Amino acid sequence: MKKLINKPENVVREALEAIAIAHADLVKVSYDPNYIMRADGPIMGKVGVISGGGSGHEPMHGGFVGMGMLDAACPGAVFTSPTPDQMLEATKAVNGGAGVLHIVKNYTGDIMNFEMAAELARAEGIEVEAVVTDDDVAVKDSLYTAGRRGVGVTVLAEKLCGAAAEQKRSLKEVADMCRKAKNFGRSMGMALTSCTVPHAGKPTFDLPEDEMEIGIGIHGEPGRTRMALKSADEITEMLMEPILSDIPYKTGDEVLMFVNGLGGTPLIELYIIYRKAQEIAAKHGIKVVRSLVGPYMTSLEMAGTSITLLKMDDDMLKLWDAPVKTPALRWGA
Amino acid sequence: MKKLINKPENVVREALEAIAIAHADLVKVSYDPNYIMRADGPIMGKVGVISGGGSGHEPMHGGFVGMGMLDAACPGAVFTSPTPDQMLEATKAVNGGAGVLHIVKNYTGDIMNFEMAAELARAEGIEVEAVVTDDDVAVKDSLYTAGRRGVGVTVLAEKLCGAAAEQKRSLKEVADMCRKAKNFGRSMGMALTSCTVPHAGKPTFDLPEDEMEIGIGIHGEPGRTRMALKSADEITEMLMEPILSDIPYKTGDEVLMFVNGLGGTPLIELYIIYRKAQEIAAKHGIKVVRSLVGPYMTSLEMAGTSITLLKMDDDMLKLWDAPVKTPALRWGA
Amino acid sequence: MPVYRDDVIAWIKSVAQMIAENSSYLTDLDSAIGDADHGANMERGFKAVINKLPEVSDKDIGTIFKTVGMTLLSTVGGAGGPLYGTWFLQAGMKTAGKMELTLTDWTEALEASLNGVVMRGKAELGDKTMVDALTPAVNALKQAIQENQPIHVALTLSANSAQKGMEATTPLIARKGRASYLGERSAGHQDPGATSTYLILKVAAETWQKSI
Amino acid sequence: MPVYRDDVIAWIKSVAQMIAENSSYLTDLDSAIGDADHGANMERGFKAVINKLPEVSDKDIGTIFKTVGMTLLSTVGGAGGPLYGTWFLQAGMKTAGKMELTLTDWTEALEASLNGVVMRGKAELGDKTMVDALTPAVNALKQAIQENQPIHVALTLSANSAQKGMEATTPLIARKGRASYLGERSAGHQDPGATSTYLILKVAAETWQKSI
Ligand SMILES: Nc1ncnc2c1ncn2[C@@H]1O[C@H](COP(=O)(O)OP(=O)(O)O)[C@@H](O)[C@H]1O
Ligand SMILES: Nc1ncnc2c1ncn2[C@@H]1O[C@H](COP(=O)(O)OP(=O)(O)O)[C@@H](O)[C@H]1O
Ligand SMILES: [Mg+2]
Ligand SMILES: [Mg+2]
Ligand SMILES: [Mg+2]
Ligand SMILES: [Mg+2]
Repeated sequence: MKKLINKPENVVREALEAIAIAHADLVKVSYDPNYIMRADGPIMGKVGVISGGGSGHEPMHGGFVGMGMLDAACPGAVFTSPTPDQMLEATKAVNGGAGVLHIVKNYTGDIMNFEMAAELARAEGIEVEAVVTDDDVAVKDSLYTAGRRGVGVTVLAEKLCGAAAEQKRSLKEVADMCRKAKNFGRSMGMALTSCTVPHAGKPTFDLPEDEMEIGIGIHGEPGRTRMALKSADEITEMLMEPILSDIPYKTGDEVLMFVNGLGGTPLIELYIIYRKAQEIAAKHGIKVVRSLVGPYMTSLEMAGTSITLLKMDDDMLKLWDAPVKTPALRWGA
Repeated sequence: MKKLINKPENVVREALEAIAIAHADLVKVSYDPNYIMRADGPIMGKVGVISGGGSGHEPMHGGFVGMGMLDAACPGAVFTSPTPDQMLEATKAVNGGAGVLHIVKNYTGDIMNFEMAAELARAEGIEVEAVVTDDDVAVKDSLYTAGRRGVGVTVLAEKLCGAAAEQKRSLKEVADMCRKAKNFGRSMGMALTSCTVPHAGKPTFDLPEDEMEIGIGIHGEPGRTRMALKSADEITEMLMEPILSDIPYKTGDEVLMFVNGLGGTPLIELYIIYRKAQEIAAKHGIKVVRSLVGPYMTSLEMAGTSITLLKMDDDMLKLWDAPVKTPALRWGA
Repeated sequence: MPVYRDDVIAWIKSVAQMIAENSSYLTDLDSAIGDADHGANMERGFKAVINKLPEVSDKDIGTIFKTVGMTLLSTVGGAGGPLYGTWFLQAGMKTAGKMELTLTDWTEALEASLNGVVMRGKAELGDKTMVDALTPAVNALKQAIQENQPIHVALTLSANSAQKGMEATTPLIARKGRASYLGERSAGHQDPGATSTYLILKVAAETWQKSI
Repeated sequence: MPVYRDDVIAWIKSVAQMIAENSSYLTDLDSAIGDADHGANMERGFKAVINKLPEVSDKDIGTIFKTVGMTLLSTVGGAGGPLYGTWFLQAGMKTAGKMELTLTDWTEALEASLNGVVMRGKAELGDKTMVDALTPAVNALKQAIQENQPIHVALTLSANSAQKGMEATTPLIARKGRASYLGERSAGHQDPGATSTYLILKVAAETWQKSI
């Protein structure tokens, strides 16, 4: 295992200590239980927006804490959902009296831990709504399974909800925006290589030099299918087809296109993917009106990419363009 | 070779086409010769600031084009300095009548190609100054060699000079700011893995599973020494020691600390490096007053990191904090 | 003879050791159909439990179980955290105030655990989860009571049933948890959570076998 | 017999082919002490030259050389681009208007190339660069003129000297170019630029051998 770490068990703690110093102008960090919250929080009268999940996906979620996006983020151990006490304390810390939205990615662990935290927070008199993102079309959806994984839409939902909360919209309205993002967004990813969980010390899976995994999850969960390596254009088609053939896209739609890097893939390759994805969207009469290209939701050092499309309306466009001031996403401020 | 590309010879062109669409609000792209320039350029009466270099280091330099930073960037083939016609055309395109600064990294190829472009631009009546960054302390400096490589300081110099130019400082003043950054900044890097140049098709070097390369260059040029893999804290010490023992740092100094990712290293690991680097600086009585942590100057998919310290004064601090609006670095706008 | 408080404490300590010894094994199982963290998660949790245990070792079994549950809840994370947390919290509620456990007490406690786990995770038998090991273990205890088996026999039967349930997860297609994302590709791998559940019950049988 | 314009064109075409065939070899040499692009750079450049060549194949040798130089300059990049660009631009200046080259013409042209390369790159003999192959090649031509050798012998002597110069770069510690960053670790590897220079001169000897 080749990693720039000290001990596996100290990875999250040490990174948090660094974030506290490197981004002291934007965020503050609480330990035991661990959470990152915006430096100027809580904001009275504003809905608090929090998220959380396993570490190893940086900058998600801690890098999205700040004005116009998240009020707090709860980092779990690497690839392990955080514990209810983290979300409970973060919820209390960001509560400005207008309620708190939990943006939860659809993983059994995240759901259960957030659920318990929400129950406890409500018992303490804080209004909490939770919205679960589940945009990964690689996973067959079914009432009888855990459903689809929450991936790229989560980042976009955090931006939109953060902006909506900044406008002092009500908890229901901010939660509605999250549901809209959830309903209007779809994603799919692929990997060229595995990642290595520090504690595990070896790659989560083996992928031969000439093969790739289509439909990979962001924790190295195997995907839909393994096949011979193809060109960037062919891979982009394999990701875009299931996204576009899923509801809700149709000719004339305006979308935000998010080409995400999984950690080990150079930015220049993400642009090559973006180029083809944009071309395919255009061929379907879908207009890309906003773009995000980069490693925003990673899987440690995994090489690969994911594409997310989010159908936008005027309100969402305005919220997307609204000022944001976080370590990883920043404009207009 | 596992890459998300089509043909090696199309990598740069396809990425440029994507950048033109994804960041159309910030930049425009010219082809044959290739350069990326800010969407609203040229700015009359403002010194133009341009840079360039081989591709494969994204977001450097194209990601730094925009208000408050570069007026144009010239991307060469992967790891290959661009050609004089690119810099000549870019220089002419950004010229607002106040002259143009070329920020050149100290590599023989970059120097010679920029030199020829400057000669040609001057022949066309444009005032051009060139400043060469050479901050890599891993390389022994000598009058009889090519000197030190230009690395991390380049990114910081581009920000400072871009802000200085935005204030309508003269060409000499903007060039002086670049020289200041060059004189006040030092860097060193290390790699855990090699990168693979698309055209070469195989890793530039082999690094056994339990070894690392200290003092690596950003093109996979071998470094100072190869040794057994160590902990993040030990590695940070090995990078900080040569930086700090080089001029110009002393107790009481205020510095900008830039922990850069080489492409394949997860952000969470960069924070672990930052944490220790910050601690070491503090132990030497050096105060970190600004921080930049992330993959800003990469070497394709190479895993590794580099640390840059830049001694700051009040003017530099104000220029650093000034608004910047580029694809990869953005605040205050 | 009943299970005394000290036996309960001995069991928890042995579980912590057993989990630590099998950490890589559990993580390997989780690599195949999950995210390679089940071993590390459980190890972290039971290490915290061991640190916490001295504070409550003079309390009743219910308090001890609740403390274990709260500790797991705030240190394990993932799916395992809330599920094993609920397991011990529910067992703690059933055994509140008790200083020793009869076979019936233990059976009722474990049944409460099972119900809690099912309520929290909504998994059904055959979904390829820890429920597939815990359910037969509880059923075996109940049957042992009906058959008037002595407690040491009942515990062994329960562990054996958990083992069979665990082994039976291998061919299943997961319908809950992270492995469900794999669809048909989840078949052919033993479930990590069912495995940790079996280890916990196996240690109960072994530890209490000696003392009772 | 002199070297005619068509011989010059044939040489350039053979160089393009030779470079393409040795692209991986040159890149491998550059991997060891550089950045693994010398082969791809030179191949891209000479491919562009081949595309450009028809436009000037009815012009004088000076124009042809200058066109090759300008094309290399705007397509090769890196250190190789300005150096080989300068090489051919300087040769083009020396041969302006000529439709054929005597041994003296060629010697003067190559000397101008060498001077241009040295002026541009500031490398000295022994710095482990293409200068180490080009210098002895020029010297061999000059000596051949003094010794009144026929042109085909002179060309062979020149190529042989370039080869020896190239081989002699192996033990050297680089003082110029990217390899210089390696310090002592650059010793033990043959310089890629000296190698491409040798290949270019070897092709000249071989191509012109046949025609003259
Ligand atoms: N809904 C559920 N109900 C019961 N058990 C579950 C459920 N989902 C997952 N599990 C169990 O949890 C185990 C995985 O635990 P762990 O790896 O710690 O969490 P995560 O899946 O979040 O990484 C699975 O092997 C399975 O036995
Ligand atoms: N200053 C110099 N003078 C002469 N030749 C040089 C000089 N610097 C480098 N070279 C030659 O250029 C070669 C490398 O070319 P290339 O790989 O194309 O460029 P780069 O080093 O920019 O990647 C070296 O092997 C060397 O022969
Ligand atoms: Mg997990
Ligand atoms: Mg190069
Ligand atoms: Mg797991
Ligand atoms: Mg090279």
